[in-house]
Amino acid sequence: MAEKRRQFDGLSRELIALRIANELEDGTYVNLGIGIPTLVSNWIEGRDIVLQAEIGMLNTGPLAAQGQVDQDLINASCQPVTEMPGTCYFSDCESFAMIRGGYMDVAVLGALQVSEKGDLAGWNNPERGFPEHIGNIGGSMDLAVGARKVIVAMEHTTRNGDLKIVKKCAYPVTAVGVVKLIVTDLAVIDVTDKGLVLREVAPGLTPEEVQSVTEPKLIISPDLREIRL
Amino acid sequence: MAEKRRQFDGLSRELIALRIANELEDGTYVNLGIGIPTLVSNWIEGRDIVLQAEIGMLNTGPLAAQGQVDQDLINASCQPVTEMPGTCYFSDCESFAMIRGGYMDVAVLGALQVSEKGDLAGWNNPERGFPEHIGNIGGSMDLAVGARKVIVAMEHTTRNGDLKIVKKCAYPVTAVGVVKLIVTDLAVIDVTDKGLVLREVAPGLTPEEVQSVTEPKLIISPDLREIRL
Amino acid sequence: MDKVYPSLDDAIADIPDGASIAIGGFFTAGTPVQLIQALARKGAKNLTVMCQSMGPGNEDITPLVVQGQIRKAICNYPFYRSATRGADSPFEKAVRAGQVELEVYPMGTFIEKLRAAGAGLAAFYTPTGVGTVAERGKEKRKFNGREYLLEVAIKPDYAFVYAWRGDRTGNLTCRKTARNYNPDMAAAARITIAAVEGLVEAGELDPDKIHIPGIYVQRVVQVDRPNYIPSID
Amino acid sequence: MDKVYPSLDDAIADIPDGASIAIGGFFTAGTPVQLIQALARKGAKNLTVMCQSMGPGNEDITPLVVQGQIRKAICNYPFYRSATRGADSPFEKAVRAGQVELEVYPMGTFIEKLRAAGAGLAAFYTPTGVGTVAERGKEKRKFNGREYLLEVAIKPDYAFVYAWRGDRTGNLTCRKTARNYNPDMAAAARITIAAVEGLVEAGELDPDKIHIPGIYVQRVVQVDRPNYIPSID
Repeated sequence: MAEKRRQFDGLSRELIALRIANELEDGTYVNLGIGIPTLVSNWIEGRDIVLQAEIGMLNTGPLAAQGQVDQDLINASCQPVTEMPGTCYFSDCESFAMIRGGYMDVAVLGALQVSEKGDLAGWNNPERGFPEHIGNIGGSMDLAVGARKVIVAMEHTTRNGDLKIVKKCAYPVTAVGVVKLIVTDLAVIDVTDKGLVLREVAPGLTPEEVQSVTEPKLIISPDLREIRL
Repeated sequence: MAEKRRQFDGLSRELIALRIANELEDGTYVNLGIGIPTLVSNWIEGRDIVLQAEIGMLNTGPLAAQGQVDQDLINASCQPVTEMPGTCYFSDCESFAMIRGGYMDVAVLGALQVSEKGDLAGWNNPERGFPEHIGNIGGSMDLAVGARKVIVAMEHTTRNGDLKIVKKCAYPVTAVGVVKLIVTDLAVIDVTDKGLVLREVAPGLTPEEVQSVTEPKLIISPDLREIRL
Repeated sequence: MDKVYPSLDDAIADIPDGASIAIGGFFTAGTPVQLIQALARKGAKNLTVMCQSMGPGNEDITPLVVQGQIRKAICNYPFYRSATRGADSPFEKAVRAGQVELEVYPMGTFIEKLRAAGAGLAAFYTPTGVGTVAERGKEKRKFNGREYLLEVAIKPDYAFVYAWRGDRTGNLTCRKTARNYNPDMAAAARITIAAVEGLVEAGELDPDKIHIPGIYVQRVVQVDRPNYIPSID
Repeated sequence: MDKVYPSLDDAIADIPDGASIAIGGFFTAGTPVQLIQALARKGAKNLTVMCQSMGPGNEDITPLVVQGQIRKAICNYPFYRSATRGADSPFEKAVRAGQVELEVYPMGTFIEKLRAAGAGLAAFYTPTGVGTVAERGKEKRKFNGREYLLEVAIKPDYAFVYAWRGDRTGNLTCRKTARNYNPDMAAAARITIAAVEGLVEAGELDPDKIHIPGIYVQRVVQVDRPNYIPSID
């Protein structure tokens, strides 16, 4: 049996992050999840965007350089980070009050699967072999439900080529109908009431190629273009 | 028609407060309500008792002297107070979380009426002529429900001689079955499952005289004595 | 994000008739009096106000009552203790005359309802008020053998808050008992307007001593420290 | 009230078999590792622990698992992200073998359940988890057209918390992101034991910068600052 693998080459993880950074508006409060989302922070330096960390911090600065690590100053991915002018700290309970209370303009989250209705499955990979109700929920369910806009940052398919943009999530969902935008290595896709709208494709790819690795039928935007970076 | 008035002379308001101060144990956290309860603070200086103020303060110090008034430092009765070593400030929301959460060892509250079952009516005097659901509830309901022990500090009857210790409260209640001890100008009374137990009487008074201004039948404690100050 | 507004009047300019406004402060401490005064100048009508007191220790609210700006008050300590002083109070008169609707909650329930709104929670079960008139119209339910009342969140359109220090991005530090309702009201409201005694640059406040994170604050105005004489008789 | 205990072992001496213990800290930050180590020395069994992580960034908890002290874990981030590293983890093995019961909540729900216990509230309605497996066995109810889940309070017998500074009366000041779960766990528990880096006299802490009021803390022990290298792969 031939080994399955990804079919197309697209943007690197760093460029997925850049494409999302370009989508963020100035003057907003943003939470970045574990994985590709965290990389977005590399692209917003100097911009008027405030990052929140679930652990209880606003105005999270860049990762701490070697030798500057303070064990009392980490982000929600357990990475040593730094302070900025205007940083403030608060409790985890306050942090989630803030998240559920609708104060995150945007949450950028990773995903295992996204459905055409905007359902997000990201917290529990059944391949680990645990019962479906246990796993690393972390703050993902609160963020997915609380943020005004949820952007998913992920690779378009798994390493084995399995589809991640699906009609219905097979994996346990994080939240229902919350995803507004999907940015992958291959495409930028809006989740709308009418279905998934393909807005941008990676350089060198055709909409048909993107459709071939996307389970739901894509609506081609009349303004379809190459991914802008 | 002859003017009605109080029938017996008993302890002053200050001495009611002193009697209650003697009832408090060291190492406890105590909240004092408006009126006679506030006077208890005059009798506990130097003792290991921490006063909480609903506004959001622990270790509330004595009233501020003239010239020392800080408008940002008041108790829940709007009196300027002072700091102590170990004072800390918090929000009103936290303050009531603390109160409902069972952290007050004792709340000393005033009352308009107390029933033989320990019901407390203290927040709404119908004589003001408002509908029964509006009035200055303030923090009284939370304190009455949250404190481990509620002590009522009041005069035994109204100025007109109307009874305040009654079979059933006619006034809107603050909480049901919460009062454990009643200290008045005339008596110290325990509220027990069996009824009201007269434990101490004011100097010069007989139990019969106290009973004559108390609606429910008093059980006379076998250890009945004069109020100890 | 520079949230500083040039004046009190600018900061409240968009408040429409019919708005609901939570006003911080506990009697004299931490009350944003200058914002209340600006609201009286502006004259928006048909307002719902949520605050501790409708007069005692908070006389600056009286002009709103006298000018007929308030349709409904939600509070926990509305009246003067003295019946005589109360009889002269415009708010008491307006309540008696049915010109202002008054909703009263226990203090802890009042601020917890606002906190719930800010925290994205719909409702909570509290033991406070069981067996009292506070029960009226509310669901009562037992948990572990004890009775609790269901209280739903209240979300104001605006909050007026007061702080000792504030930076341009809206981070606020309160002082002593002037903190009181301000943090939870700031979190509850859609738009929070902060009156600050000392306006500083981002980075000047101790980040471990910020009582109101800037995310909750949309507008900041510098004001003079108001002068109070604490009294509520 | 002097709440200082002479040693870690004294401070936890009365923890019985079957106790429930909330443990503060978020990965490496603000975790009271020395108290966890003392609990491992003591060897109390049949425990319920409530904490963020059962291994990742919190390896000090592993001896409790290896020694079979834990009957049940309530947390939100139990496992290593790496399946390989997870396969070697004593906690994952114990869960797979059915030796430890595991209850997982969304992070916000987890700490809000503890906060509710400390605040004397029985339960609350949260939008988090609607439509997911977190719904299972829970009441779902609509408020203003949106669905919410009923979550009940969790009250631990003990809490282990960590603070940068603490005074003898139990007032605690935390530092940066090491605050995290510590304040709400301290409030939730019947008995809170605080490990503090710097023990000071009452009055030495800034009263506007106390994150955990002393009333929530029953025991204080001075400890050395633990040395962590943040990592959770």
